Amino acid sequence: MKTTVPALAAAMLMAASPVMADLVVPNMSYRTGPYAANGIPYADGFADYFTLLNERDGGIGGQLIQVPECETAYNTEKGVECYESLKSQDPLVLNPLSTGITYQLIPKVSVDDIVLYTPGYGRTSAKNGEVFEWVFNAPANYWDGASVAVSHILDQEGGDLSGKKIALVYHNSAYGKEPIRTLQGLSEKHGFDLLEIPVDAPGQEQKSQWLQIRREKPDYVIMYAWGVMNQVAIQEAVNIRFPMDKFIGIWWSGSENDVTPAGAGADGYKSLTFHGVGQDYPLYDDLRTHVIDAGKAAGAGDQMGNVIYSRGVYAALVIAEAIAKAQELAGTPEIDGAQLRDGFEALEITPERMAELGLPDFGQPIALSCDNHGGAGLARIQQWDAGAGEWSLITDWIEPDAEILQPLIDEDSTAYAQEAGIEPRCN
Amino acid sequence: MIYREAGDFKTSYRSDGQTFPIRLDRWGYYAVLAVAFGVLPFVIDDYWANAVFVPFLIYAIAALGLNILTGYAGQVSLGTGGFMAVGAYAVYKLMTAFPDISVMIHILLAGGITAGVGVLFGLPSLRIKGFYLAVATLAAQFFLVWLFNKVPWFYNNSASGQITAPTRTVLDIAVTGPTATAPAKYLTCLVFVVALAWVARNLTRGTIGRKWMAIRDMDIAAEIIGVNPLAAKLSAFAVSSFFIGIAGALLFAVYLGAAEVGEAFGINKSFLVLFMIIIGGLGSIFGSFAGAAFLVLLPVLLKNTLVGGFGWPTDLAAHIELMVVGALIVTFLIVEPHGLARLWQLAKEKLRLWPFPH
Amino acid sequence: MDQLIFAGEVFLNGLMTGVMYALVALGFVLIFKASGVFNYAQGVLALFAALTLVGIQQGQIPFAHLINAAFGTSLHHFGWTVPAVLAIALTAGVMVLLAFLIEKLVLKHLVGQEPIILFMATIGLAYFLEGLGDVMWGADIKTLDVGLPQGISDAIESTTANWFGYGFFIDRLDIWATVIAAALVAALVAFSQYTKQGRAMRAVADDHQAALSVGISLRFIWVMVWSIAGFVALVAGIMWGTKSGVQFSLSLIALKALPVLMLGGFTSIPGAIVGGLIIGVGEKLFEFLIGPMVGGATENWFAYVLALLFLVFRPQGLFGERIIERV
Amino acid sequence: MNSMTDEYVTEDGRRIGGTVMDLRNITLRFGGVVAIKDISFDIRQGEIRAIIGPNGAGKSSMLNVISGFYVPQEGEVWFKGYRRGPMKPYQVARLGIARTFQNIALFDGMSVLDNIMTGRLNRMKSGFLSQAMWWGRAEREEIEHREAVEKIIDFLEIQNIRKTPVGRLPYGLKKRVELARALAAEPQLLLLDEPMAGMNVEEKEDMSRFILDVNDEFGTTICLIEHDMGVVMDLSDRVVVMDYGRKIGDGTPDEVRNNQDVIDAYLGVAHD
Repeated sequence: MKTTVPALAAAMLMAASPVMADLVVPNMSYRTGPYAANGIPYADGFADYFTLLNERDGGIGGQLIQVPECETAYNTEKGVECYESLKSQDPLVLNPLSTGITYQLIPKVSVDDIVLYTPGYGRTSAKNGEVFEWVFNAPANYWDGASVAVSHILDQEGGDLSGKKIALVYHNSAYGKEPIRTLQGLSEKHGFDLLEIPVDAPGQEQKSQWLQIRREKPDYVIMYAWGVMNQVAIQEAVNIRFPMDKFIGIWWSGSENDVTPAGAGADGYKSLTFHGVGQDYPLYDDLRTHVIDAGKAAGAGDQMGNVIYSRGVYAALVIAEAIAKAQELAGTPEIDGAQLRDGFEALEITPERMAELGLPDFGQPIALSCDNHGGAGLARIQQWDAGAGEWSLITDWIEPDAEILQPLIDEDSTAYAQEAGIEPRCN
Repeated sequence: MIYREAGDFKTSYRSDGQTFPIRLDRWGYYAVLAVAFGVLPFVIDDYWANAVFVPFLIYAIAALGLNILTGYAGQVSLGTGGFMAVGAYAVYKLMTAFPDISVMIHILLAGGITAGVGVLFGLPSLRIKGFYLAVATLAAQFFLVWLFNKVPWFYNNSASGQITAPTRTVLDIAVTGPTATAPAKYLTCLVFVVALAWVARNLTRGTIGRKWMAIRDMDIAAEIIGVNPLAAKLSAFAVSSFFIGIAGALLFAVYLGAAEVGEAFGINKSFLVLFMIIIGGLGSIFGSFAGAAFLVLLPVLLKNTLVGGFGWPTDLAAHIELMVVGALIVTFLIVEPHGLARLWQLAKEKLRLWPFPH
Repeated sequence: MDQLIFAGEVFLNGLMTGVMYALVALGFVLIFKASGVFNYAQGVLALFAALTLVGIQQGQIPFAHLINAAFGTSLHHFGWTVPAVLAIALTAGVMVLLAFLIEKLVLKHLVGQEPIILFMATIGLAYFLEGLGDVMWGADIKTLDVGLPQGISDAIESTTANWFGYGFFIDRLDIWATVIAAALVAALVAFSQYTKQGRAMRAVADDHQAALSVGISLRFIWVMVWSIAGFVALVAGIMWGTKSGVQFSLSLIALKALPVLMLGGFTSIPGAIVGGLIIGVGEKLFEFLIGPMVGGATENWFAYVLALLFLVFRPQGLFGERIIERV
Repeated sequence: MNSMTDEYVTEDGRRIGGTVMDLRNITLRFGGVVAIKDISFDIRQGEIRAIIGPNGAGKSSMLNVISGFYVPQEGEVWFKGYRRGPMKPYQVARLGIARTFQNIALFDGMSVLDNIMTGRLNRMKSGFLSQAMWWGRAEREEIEHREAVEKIIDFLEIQNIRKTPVGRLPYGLKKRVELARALAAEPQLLLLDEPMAGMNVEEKEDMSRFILDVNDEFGTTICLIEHDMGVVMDLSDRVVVMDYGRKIGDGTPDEVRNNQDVIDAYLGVAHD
């Protein structure tokens, strides 16, 4: 133990350095490890948007936004280290892009007064703001996704799914298991058979699963995958000639990375999304001018317009709007975590506001409240065009089935409230 | 000149057999304990506790456990992650099923349950040796992770399979859950570390330890002089798994607070703990601590140097960290296969003779 | 009846998967036979080879990220692309260089150490190479295309449809992998039987001391064997990389090869192949027959448990020699 | 000589008792190879019994049968008046049989002291908890046995190396440590597998003296295998001669020395 003393001293020196008055919105990223391919564009988009605000607008409400980056490698222990080292910089909000790290941080942020914003991932029942005071998962969550996918299938089948078979191919982890209960509920309601097919991480080898799909001939496949599992699944689906337009991925299974390795075969593959696609938005021109061309991009600058990059931008945008709202409510630009929580709870992003921000028709209207931390949960379907190499939106916003979801959310959040001894608020 | 044995005569076999035969070592040990219990809890902050000390202490327990099995009894195991998962899930089930019983007892029981599982997976060691056994222990690793992921009973039917540690107190101070303070977590782990290190030391210096080492050094000869290989190997698996189970329980309940089996207890955990004992020193209690400290601190140091100091991108730092860890392992194996513990010992021997080296 | 036909399809696909496993296991066996090193880094070698291949093909500048970070430049590509064949040849060259460096920097210094120490050294090597691969070529996912076909084989589907009324699915990539693996094994056998270097390699595998005493350079043999293993890793990397893209997870295929080795024995090339096939078929059939009863996703552990049970009853593996203990 | 149970006193005043170990019609095969064929002989209390024979005669296999490492396909092993069933080697050790090895089988990672202490493992009775706490019995026992071991260390004159790891010792000393480990078990029957192999004359003399002293002072029954005829004839009370897995002679050194079969075997007369 004696040898460690000088090393400790050195580390202490390093860890204690950053102190600042700016608003701190850390970027908990993973540019390494098994999910780096998806982590890189997200982190780039997230950081680039704040860089744009700083460069173009001088920050938010005159306050520059600091975006210290911390590498989690999608690893919960590194996540803890990041959390602790970021905590000393007084962050307002965290967005760890990992369901595992989210679960770990949920109890902690409520003690440390930090907002946890987990758009499209994390703990679904955190939508219930009465129990999860500090967690926001607007505009959509995993269960919304499953429900929207089924709604889309209903739409395709003319509103009747009785006797149909839908397979769920899922990453055999906390994340992948999320939609099971929703789908079970929906299967009862609409009378379709649900076939659950787990794939163990990393998902390099899925022959068994796809042979099973080939044998059992489900009418639709819904997929909750991440990392290499996405590419392999899409490739295997192409291999067995599963009709691509009946193969629907959650939004984490719908980036360019996932479909390009399968080449032309992936044409027609569908996935959910809760934001627009492509670069055809005024905001991207600003990003190019003020960030990429100015040499201030977080990454190599080659990820722009990519689905996951856009999602990073969108997450940053929602946070920025909430910060602005919080500043307005607090009457000061220098807000703290609690004030940001209030900002989130009063957050309203209208279509007009999105257009104003340079992203017309990019996202759904968001209106949050004390008890609703999850928004409306709308999503759209995007489809891959392998020839053009781009995604296109093929539906309008689809609503999830609140009748199925709300009881599940209440049940899960109540269970958590009991386990953790939380008194419901908002009354 | 002060550090030597001269004038420190042993007048009984009892004093000859003590843990720190040299007086200065003894003092050093008491000083470390005094600082650990008397000073650190009052100065430690969240970052130091959660990023450095708590993981260090927990990994030290795991490394002690694996060192008993691999370093003392010579059975290489790559199932550490799986056994830690047993400890974690056992403590979770106990904590939620019997909330009125002290969490300290739960943690000990979790170790006991893991010991049982360890014995079960240790049975093949009678027939399978060397790295065949190492690979065979991977069966435990993968099977256990699958099991905890698959059977909802283990995670109380939660929607996602995540387990979250509820708040539990010892003497009215929260030691698990979000309200546990840094000193409370640190002290909880410290108590376990000190107690278990003491047990490890006692076991390895006595009859059981000699049986383990005899099996390690030459199993056939050991059997012929009267060591029952089954009992020796299984006792090593049991004790080792007990330690590792406690480490897993602490890792989940005190350190992480929430865990998902595939991610928190994957095969990387097995390798990490194995690296700790290689770098620290096989068959050495001190080595287990040194290795754990080294591999917990190294990434923190590298990150703070490369990212904080040089302003390099975080991903580059992470890649370089991999290279450095890999290179260090190879270097250690080449230069000093007995690890930091031997380097420390050599340094002490030099010091003992200083300033007259011959 | 249907179940039986399905099982037939699963069996065939298991065989094909088994070939892919055997391909990785082969690299392990080669190195173990010649140098007694259980090379855990074999999987990472495959990743490294595939990364290098894609990097060369696409004209990436190695270490661009590091250089950019250190000197504030913004390099990434040379701006040319290299044809697949040439890129494969260049990558093979890199693998030889790597073999040379590994011998020089690592193995040479570990001669005479216990096998378990050597094993652990290769785990260290695996970490190092993983980091090196990422630093050299970046951690983003890369598409590997050297012109191998993929997708269902129509010929087999229509033939089996005629026979059984159910068309079997066989991936063309798997057929190619089988052909290439067979060619690779044939080439290796020919090399070890008919060339001077090959005979020297076998001599070393049989008896280190004796081989040394007749003037065979151990170091040369080691470099050669690691080069060959690097080449085998390249082939495995191409196959697996074509399937799933080149990325970090590729290195995890080593974990699939370990039970194959336990089953087949560490020293037997036929063992690696037969072991690969048994594991491939076994895990697929188990997932097909038992998987639905226990909730599926059994493939990660099944191979290990199978190998473990097998070893308990036959500790020397499938083709290993019986161990007689003496004092 | 003919009566199994007659006690007698040797010329140098040692008391030789009844039969301790009785081997009856032992046959041992490895696959198709017959290592030992139908051999019977006995070992008596307090005597030094030698097994000699040319290379490959099956001496080591015989010793391994006695120590329980090999289980013969045919024949009976009687120890202290009871027939010994098939046993694990460690169970045999607990009956009071200790041995040394032809190729030294010490525990290289442990110190000389710890190696010798392993010889007393079977006499230590403290429970697991007591050891884990190092409390009560465990500590008392450790000290008691340490005292016993120190006596052996004194006896074999290896005091100055007791804390040295055995891996660092020269060959002759390792042999001595191995003997110490076997003696530490206070065996009723001590098996020595070529105790003097590879030693120079001086070391052999030392070792011979230790063997005689062990037999004399502790009254330990010794069965040894040795190549060096001269040494064997000087040391032992009775000698079994083996060749090609068969017993070709059995008796006092003088009897054996004059046995024609033995002379042929050692002079290398061709077998038919």
